[in-house]
Amino acid sequence: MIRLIVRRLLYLVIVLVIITFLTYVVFFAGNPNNLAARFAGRDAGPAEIRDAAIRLGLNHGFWYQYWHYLVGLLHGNFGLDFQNAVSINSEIARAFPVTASLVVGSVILWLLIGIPIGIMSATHPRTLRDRASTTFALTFLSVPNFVLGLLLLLVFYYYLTRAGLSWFPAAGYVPLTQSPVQWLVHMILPWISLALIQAAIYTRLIRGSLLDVLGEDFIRTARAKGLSRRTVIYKHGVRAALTPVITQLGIDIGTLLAGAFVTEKVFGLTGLGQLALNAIGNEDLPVVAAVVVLAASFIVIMNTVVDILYAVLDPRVRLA
Amino acid sequence: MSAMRADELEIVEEEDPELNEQQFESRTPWRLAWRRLKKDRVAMVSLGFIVLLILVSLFAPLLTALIGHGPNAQYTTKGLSLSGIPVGPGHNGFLLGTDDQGRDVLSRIIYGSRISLEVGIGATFLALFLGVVVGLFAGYYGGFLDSVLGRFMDILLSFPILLLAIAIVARFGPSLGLLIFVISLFSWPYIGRLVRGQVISLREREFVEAARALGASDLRIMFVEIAPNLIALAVIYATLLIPVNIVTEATLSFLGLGVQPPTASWGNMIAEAQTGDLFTVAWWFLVFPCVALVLTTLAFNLLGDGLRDALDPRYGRSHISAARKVRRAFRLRRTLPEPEPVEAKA
Amino acid sequence: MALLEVRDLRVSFDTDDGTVYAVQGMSFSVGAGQTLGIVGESGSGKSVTTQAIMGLAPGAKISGEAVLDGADLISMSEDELQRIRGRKVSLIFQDPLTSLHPLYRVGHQIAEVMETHGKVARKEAIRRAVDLLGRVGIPEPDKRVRDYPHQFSGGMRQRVMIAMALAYEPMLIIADEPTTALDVTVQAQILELLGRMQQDFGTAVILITHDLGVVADVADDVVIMYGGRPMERADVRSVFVEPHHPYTQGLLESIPSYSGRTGRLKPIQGYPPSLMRMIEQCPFAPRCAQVRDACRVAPPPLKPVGSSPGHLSACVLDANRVGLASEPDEAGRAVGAAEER
Amino acid sequence: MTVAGGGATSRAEGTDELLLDVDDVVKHFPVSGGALDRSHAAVKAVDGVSFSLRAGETLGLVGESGCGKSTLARLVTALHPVTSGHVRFKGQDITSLNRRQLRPLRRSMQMVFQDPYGSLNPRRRVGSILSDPFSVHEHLSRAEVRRRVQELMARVGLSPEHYNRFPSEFSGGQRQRIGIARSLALRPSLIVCDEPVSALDVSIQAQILNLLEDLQAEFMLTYIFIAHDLSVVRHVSNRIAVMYLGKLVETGPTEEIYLSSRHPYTASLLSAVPVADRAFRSERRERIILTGDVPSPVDPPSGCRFHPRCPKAQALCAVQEPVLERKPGDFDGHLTACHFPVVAGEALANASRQTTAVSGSGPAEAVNP
Repeated sequence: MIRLIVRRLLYLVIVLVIITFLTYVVFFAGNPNNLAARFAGRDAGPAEIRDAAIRLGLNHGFWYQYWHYLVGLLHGNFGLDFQNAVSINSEIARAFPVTASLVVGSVILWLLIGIPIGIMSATHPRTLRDRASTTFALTFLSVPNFVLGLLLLLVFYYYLTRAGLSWFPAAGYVPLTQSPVQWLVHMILPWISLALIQAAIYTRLIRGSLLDVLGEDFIRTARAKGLSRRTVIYKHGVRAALTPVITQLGIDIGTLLAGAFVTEKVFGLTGLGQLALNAIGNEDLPVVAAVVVLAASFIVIMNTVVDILYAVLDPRVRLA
Repeated sequence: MSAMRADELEIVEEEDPELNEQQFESRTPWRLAWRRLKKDRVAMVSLGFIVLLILVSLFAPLLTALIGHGPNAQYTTKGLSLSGIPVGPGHNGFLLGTDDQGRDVLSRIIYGSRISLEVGIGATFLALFLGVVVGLFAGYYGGFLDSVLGRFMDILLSFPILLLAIAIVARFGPSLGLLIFVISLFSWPYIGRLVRGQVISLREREFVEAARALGASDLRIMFVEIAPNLIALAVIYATLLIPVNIVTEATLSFLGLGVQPPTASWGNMIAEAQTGDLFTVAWWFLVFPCVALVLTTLAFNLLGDGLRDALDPRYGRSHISAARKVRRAFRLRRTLPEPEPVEAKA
Repeated sequence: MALLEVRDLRVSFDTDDGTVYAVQGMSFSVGAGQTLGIVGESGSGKSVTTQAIMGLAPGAKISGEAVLDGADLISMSEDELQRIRGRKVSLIFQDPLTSLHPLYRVGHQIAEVMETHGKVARKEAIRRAVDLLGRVGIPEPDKRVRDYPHQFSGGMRQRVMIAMALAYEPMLIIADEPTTALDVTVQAQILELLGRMQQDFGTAVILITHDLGVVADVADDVVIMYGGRPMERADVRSVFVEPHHPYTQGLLESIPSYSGRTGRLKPIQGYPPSLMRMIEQCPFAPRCAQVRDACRVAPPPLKPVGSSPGHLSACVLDANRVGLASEPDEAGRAVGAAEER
Repeated sequence: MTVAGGGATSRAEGTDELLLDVDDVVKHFPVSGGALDRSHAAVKAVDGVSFSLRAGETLGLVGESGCGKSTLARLVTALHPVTSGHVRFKGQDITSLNRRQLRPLRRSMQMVFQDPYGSLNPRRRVGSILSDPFSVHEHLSRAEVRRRVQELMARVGLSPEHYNRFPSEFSGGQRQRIGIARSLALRPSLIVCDEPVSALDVSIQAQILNLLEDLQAEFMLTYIFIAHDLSVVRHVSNRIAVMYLGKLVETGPTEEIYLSSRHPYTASLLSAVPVADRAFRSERRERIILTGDVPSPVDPPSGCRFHPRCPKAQALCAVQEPVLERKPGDFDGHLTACHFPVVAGEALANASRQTTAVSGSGPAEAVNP
């Protein structure tokens, strides 16, 4: 187990080096002087541009900047924002809770929708219920995230508000610590728009996995032992069918924590995704790099968590 | 001796008259799949829709000429009301209404389909090509090459894909070519991993060993023996990857990083509709591009689902049939295989 | 008085490609404490027969009757069958690795049977599981009860399956190719164990196998199946010493004899029939060297033959003719072939 | 070797020409767990096996799963490289050849595989599969290839018109005929049959065995016949080699092995086979039931590898590995690797009862059926 974690950490370091390197290459591929010129302002002369370049650290070569950045990372410091010269750590600290709220809420929601429908569909294959759940799944699987978000806004915000029912706000985020109720009200539409699509994926995943498991010999054994249908399906079937679900969940949480770009943009949530999008628009290299590093870490860390969970759940892995 | 032979031959010939007469010409794997697919009404409707969509995008100039409205022409008098509100569906000859600049939504959707299909299909084919080649080599040769390629794919998959795509497009400026490149760059490892897994299991099959025993070269084994067995998988996943890539293109365009206005793409049409609150009164120029996008992805997904069932029931199992269970029940595993050396390595 | 009496069992499956007529008019009986061997090649319907009776063949259309201990299993509801399975009838399957749940300890899997049927407390059930594991010859049962199936070898896993089958001391164990996936030396261990447990517990056994040798070793009575139908039924000695049905004879002749070289083997020509259509004749007729016109009219019913009581054969041939006439009836074949054109 | 027709007479007893000489071959498969894990464990699949084969004879290779017989087959046909040792085919050492050098040899060495479903590519037509040998080795016109393929199909009892069918359209027995046709195409002198009938039903099995027998007579083939079914092996072989955990424990002429086996493993293996016609004969043999399972080939027992399960094991067996040698009183060519070989009339079943305490890995039962 410890060896696994060590190996994963090593892997994380490699991934981070590659990713930050690529990010730097992408942003340095142009002429860094343009960057300095932009930050110096519209009417800046050569001296001011040079000043800006020094201030941004752009006068140093690529390797120097990259090395400097890596050293900063080792100290847990993402450096300063080009744009506003504020600490990126504090920007991230502001943005992360927004993204986390979005992800945690929608994960719970999509599991609550996806798992029961998936199980129902797998245990009643080729029935009306199965067809209905397949239709549900394939429909939402085909709806792009931003389309669903916009349609939700159109119906639940604009049309309801025009009808005099201003139940849902258009956009924005209210911290949980400030007002739990407002937090909830602001998060409901984003959660639904993210969760419906994910639930569709999970319905398919669980259905497929459970159908496979229900065809296994050990299910026949469980039935031959005279166990009830409920015990056979839930205790023997679902337990064994969870493995692919856990893998997918790990990947999804990791990826979403890195920023649910579309959902954040549609609902005006100032999470990590928005932070990154703005930074990309401004060619704010350190911020982009910071979000990229965070994102990759989330993904690798979630993969590690999944591996550990596997070992906990499956004796064949644990005792191998 | 010769009598014995003739006798055996005769028996074999008359062994199953049904097999000889009816089933013979229709039992090639592809014909079987097509026959199963034809029975799947949903998949056939989806296929029809996709064919129609391809025709529409091919003949887009002809169609818009017939409609009489170009995709980028702004009909400021005919297409907008006096207060600047877009014209609704069916008014003034605009079948699906106009957008905030007085452009024909239908014409723009027709032209948008070109972008979606170009990017969706283009990126998918590029990804398929990369994925199959890398997966084939990694899976077949194994060992060091596999470790390197496998790791590479793993690392690509642990990238925050959308974020990097966004960064690259933002840095180099959006263009259709870059879009296709970036989208395929991040989607090929999925296919690569899938193909690799499949190749690893195929590599251990006895028919590959038989080819090797005949002295066939590696390339011959890879492309004559193994590759034909990957086609079904590739077709299924291509069909399922196309809608994903179409959505990625639309998403990038929606974020302003894909196809740039005034060129119409469903993504940037939706983005334009979303800016400003005009769509709350003129819903059509938001909703129709959304509908086009959803119908297209839905059609590909439904077709992919149907193909999966038709081509290789093992992948889909969405219609787990009693036939398969019976076959399982009938099948005897009487052989006692020795542990495979590769399993021992794992 | 038979423990299980199966009469005219028919099982079919509707599939995408058509209907599979898996079993057609199967009849047999098992006496208490007896061992019945059901022998057949792949696709003969031997496994489907017992799985259908026990309600374990999903999607099967079943008719006929199977009276166990006075109650007909075919007409039972799923709930009633559930109370029979594992309590009165246990099943053992071919591959013990895939037949055991990979994520639960073997002790738990054995105890589950007792908890379900006997409302036995967990602790007591585990204690009994340890006891059972010891009786089926697993060393250090008190430790191994906490192990998972993958920690056992193939033979040991099959012992676990047997322990599980015995957990509620059933009247009947259905063993479906229990040794097919095992090595010869391990097969011998398992067959011996099964026999010993049968004596200890007084359980009847239905042994399904393709291996005539296994049947000859352990069965009291034998049913030979072909194309979904019973071809011959008799006590084990009669089947091997005076086989009546041409299929049984052909089967015995096609085995390379242990007793030394007998020269060239005499295979049954041709291939087994497709079950995708109803077979309206003797299913063996197309391959039979002694085929008659009568064989193609309707499937012949089982009727008494030979010297020993209870020896039944589903063949139109006369009892005293068969066994002597191994030369093919050329005329009969020619007629049959002509009819088929 | 000109004897035609069926029956026992067609089985060649071999000539004096030494076709194959296997000299102390070893095959270890490394066991490792990923890139960072460098453990040194290995599956000792074949661990020092020597035998030779004369042209025209049939060597039966017997053993339980995991004993290394299939691996040995792949070493002999150069499908796997050996870890050490030599395989000489027609006097040429094939273990040192590279793939290109091996290619001409492939014509005269072929294999028939076990699984009639796995050994034919499901996505290719039978005609195409059977034309492989010609397209790899010979440059023939299309029509000529087709003619030869159809000739082959007819020879193995398939209808040549089925040239364009896919493997899925054939039954298991027919597929095995296709596999045999493929191995026969280039007129090899050696065919290694790896469990060719164990996936088939009994009645089909006999058809295939007869076909193999006819082909041997017609094309002067030499067979290595691998099987776990001892009756089948006895029927086809002139000589038998018994393997246990990567080693040969006994080898000799077929009847010698079956009637007076000297190694306790061979004896128990033979006694464990349930045989239909034996059960109803007067002379019932005692049955020896071995204890425990075959140990892991990763970490085989010391000394004689059979000693933990052997009813005759003594202290020496755990320490010293026995040599494969001719035991006193045996015919030439009957070799046994055992310190305490079985003598005629010895009751092993009783011995096993006494040694229960020694082996201690489960109950030892001896039954007289």
